[in-house]
Amino acid sequence: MRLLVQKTFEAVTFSDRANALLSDNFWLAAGFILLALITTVAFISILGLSLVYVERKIAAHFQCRLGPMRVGWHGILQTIADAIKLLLKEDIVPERADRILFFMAPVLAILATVLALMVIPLSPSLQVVDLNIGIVFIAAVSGIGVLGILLGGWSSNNKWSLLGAMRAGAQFVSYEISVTLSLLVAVLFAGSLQLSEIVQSQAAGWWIWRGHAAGLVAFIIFCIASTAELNRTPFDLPEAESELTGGFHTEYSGLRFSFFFLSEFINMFIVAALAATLFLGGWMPFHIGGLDSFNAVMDLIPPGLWFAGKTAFIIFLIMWVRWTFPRLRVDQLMRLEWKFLLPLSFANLILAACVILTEAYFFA
Amino acid sequence: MSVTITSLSERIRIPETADSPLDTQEYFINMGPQHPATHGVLRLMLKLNGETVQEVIPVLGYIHRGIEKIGESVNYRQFVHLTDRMDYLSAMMNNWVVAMVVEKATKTELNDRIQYVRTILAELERIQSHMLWWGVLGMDLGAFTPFLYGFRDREIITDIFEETVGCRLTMNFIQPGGLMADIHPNFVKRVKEAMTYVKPKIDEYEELLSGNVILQERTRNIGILPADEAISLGVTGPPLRASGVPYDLRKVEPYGVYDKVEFRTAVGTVGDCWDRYWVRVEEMRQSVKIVEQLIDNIPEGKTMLMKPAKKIIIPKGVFYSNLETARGILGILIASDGVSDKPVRIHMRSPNYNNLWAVDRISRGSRVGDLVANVSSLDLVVPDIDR
Amino acid sequence: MSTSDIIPGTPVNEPLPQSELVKSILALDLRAAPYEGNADCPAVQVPVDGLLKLLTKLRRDPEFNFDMLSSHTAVDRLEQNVFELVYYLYSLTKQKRLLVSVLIPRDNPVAPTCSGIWKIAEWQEREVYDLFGVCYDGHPDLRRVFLEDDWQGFPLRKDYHDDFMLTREPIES
Amino acid sequence: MKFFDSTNGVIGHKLLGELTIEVVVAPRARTGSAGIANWFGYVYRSILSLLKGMKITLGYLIRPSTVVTQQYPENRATLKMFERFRGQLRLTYDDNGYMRCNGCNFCELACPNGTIVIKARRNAVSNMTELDQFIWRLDSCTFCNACLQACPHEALEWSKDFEAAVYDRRLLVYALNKYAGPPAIAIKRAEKKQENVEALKATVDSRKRYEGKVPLAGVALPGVPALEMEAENRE
Repeated sequence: MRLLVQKTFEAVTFSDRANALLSDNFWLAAGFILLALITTVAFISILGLSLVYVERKIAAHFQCRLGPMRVGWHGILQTIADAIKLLLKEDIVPERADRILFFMAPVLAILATVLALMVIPLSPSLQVVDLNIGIVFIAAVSGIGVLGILLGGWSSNNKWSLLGAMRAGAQFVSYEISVTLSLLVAVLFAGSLQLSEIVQSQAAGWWIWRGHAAGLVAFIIFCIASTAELNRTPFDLPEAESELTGGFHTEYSGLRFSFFFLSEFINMFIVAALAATLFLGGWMPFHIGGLDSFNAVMDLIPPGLWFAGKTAFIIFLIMWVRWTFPRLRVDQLMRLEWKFLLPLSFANLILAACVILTEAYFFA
Repeated sequence: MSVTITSLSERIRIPETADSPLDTQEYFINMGPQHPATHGVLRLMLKLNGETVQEVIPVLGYIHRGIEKIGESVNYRQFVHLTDRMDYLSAMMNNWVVAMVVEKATKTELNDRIQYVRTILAELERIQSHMLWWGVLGMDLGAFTPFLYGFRDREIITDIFEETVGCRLTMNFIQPGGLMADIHPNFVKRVKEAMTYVKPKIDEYEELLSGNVILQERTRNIGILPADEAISLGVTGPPLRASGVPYDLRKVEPYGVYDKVEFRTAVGTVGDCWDRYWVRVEEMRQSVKIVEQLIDNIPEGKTMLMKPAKKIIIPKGVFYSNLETARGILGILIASDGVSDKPVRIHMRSPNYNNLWAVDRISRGSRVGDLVANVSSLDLVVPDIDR
Repeated sequence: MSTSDIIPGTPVNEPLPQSELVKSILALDLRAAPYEGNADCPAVQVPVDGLLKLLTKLRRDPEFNFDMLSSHTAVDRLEQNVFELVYYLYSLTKQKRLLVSVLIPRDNPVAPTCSGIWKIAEWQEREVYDLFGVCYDGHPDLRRVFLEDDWQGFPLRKDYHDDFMLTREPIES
Repeated sequence: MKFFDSTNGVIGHKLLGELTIEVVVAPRARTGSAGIANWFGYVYRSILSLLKGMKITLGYLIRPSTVVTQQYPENRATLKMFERFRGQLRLTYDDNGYMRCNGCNFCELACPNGTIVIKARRNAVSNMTELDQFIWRLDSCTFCNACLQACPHEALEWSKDFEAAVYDRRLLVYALNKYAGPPAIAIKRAEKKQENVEALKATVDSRKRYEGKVPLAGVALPGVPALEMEAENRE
């Protein structure tokens, strides 16, 4: 028994722990998985709610407003009230909608989100599953999210929704390339597809500066392209409130809408977490080569906090951009990707390869 | 006689020519009456091919209140308050045009105080209207923040109105024969404060939106309206000036005290969305300049020359007068029988109704996103279209 | 308002002296006549069949160059049993305004369209059709603007009445 | 480096027919159409312009003093309307509690919407018309101020109360006078002449004032019980 407990605690990820338990007792493992599931659902809900709250507050202060102030201290319970409202709302299905697809679409959207969340190392000992093909997995499941949006727009039997869905399809397919290419840069640097190993590889310095310009450019491209994948201004064309009245989710209400909404915010977290993991060292503390005392102080901050801080910074950046810029037009969006970001990504990939071949890292 | 009356359903019928289901087909889509980008109840039937606009058919009447019909059963003084509800962002100018035509018909000479105050109020109204428009344009293009900045700064000016008039939006302040009341003692001070507040804000608008590459890309060479077509389409106001025609009634036929102030007319070169955008931003600056020139020199005098207890009777005939509101030329036609204190016919030539039809011309062949920018750059106020 | 006197300063009804503009239009010999009523700007009157010719001339002739139709509407003269169609023309280059007035019978309200001369006329005429029922001959798209397509009657006519017209309920005390 | 050489526009003159008009001509942004160097310049300027916008919004974020939101129901105590604010119509009363309105009907005639209905009666003592009931319909009032303008006795004023929302339209029909009877001016005249003062004062009939949130004539409405006080006045 003691061996089992030890084995369970030594394991890094949820899945390893479940495996360790499974080798001994099926029911124990089942219980653990159930617990893990509940924790994950709770984590996603709380994360989503707090992100919504933070976004509303930050947006308000960008706009000289106060934001929610009524429910709880400084409106801290506002999103919970909103969530309850959404859950209690009448569920409306358009008369001639494709019902099965209409019900499936939000589930697909949230599914993709949850799956992608699984592989992100939140701290050295907090990760659901550490796949050795983590990056590929993320690139793959984020495609399911597009499917959800496409189906949602198609099945609503609304021309505006369809327009939004078509825009979403085109946009996702295009920007997926840039995202993947910039992910590849990090993979090249780390020499691994496993996210935990990518984090470990940044012990000597984060890729954003260790990889010279290549790391920085890849980081920026990743941020831009994934903002486009998130449907956020300036790339919120699939929603485009002032053009398409809400785009693909025009016809959704209540619980189904909240699925789309939640997945959007969790996706933002995933993107920020990925950017932090790949380019900002994940949970690695900030180290400067040679300054040992400084590094020791930095090590005192727990890795989970490092990760949270970096993620929060990128989330703030995404919000900041959203609440400042107008939206691009659909053809300009395509032009930005195919004529600007894509060539740049390729060039950057080659540059990264050169950096690696010459081993000209900083802090080598 | 070849008079044929058509209907909307005939207009939007698509001939079924597509034999193969794989053919692309044009389709009609309703933009409005409840659509975020049409600012009220404007309904545009869009004929689209994919996302390319083939034709725009405006469908009106959702807020038609028959102001012209009501006008035939109220007297001139009572009619003024109805005009507030047409173009509610230029309520002051709408009041003024009624006062203007009544004064013209009864040959009432106004003193300088009335003229100064009217001019200042109209220019303040123009500034706040353009501020709101600026914010709304930002929102239509997807940036929500300018919307709130515009509203925030507009509030300073509506506060001035509230202090002097008592209302923020529907004023009913400029009456035939003068003003409803004298200006508030704080008026001059507050206007000066507001002008010092507004000037840096306009520069900030330029920094936030005008210089922004996304706005540039969204507006430059979009919705080009050549000058000759603009004139033929009856477009007036900033859209006409953006096409390069320096036609500003404040310059061409100065009313109020516009002949005593120095200001420049903002004109564009191409007539695209960007020119329309810039002309309005520049008009805000020019309006600030006008107000600053006038605010220190308001002369003394009576503010009401027609006793409210007496009926206003206009001589028999047809009278027309017009002025430049924030959106273009607002004209008013009054046909009077010379006996009654109520008009036989009252017609408002509203700037928005005439500007609206340019949407079809400038949006054909562009994307839905450009259409939104076009509608926004024309700055339509729907109650003024429908009246 | 017990006193129903006219405000002091109101002039007695006097026609405007004929301006140069009106004189030169009358000289065109296009059946234009000086405006019979009282107007506050240069005004002419034409019979309905001479309207299009006059307007085309006024638009195209560089001497006049009325390039903008600033306003077009109708006035219901019920006692004379006519509609008066009013065209306010404006010349941007000469900054001159002109009123052209046409009388058409109420029982057969047909007038030629001038949407070929000014594009905006198409929609201003639609408004007049919608509210007065004046039919424009040759109009490309004559249909209701504000009211529904199946609306009965033309609301701005003086004799218009429908059951939905607002009457205020008496107040109980 | 800017998008424009100057956002201020180019000052010049333009001809409109024979009229010379002083104009400012809109600037055009420099585009990156020709040449690779131009294109890089365009990209650089674009990024700069985006950063400039972000600087402005960040400036507001880090300065909480720029927040303009008013916390409305909480700030009721300090919220002060402007003195000319058109809130709700009220009758004015003199120091002795007599109203200035003598039921002359001018406001009713001036009202464009038929919002004001005046019921007048003849005083038994002085044989002059006086106000019986002043009915104001907030539901059709457009706050155009015509009644105040028309009133020769300054008998009307606007209260600064702006919270007039109710759940039923019928609640918006107000009766403004608290009594039916001689106006202040008649009382004053009688006091001056020293005749019939008491008899005149005796003609004052109390009227229930409805100044908001009270049903018309006290009838019961869904959620609003019938008014007991009304029963005696109800006919």
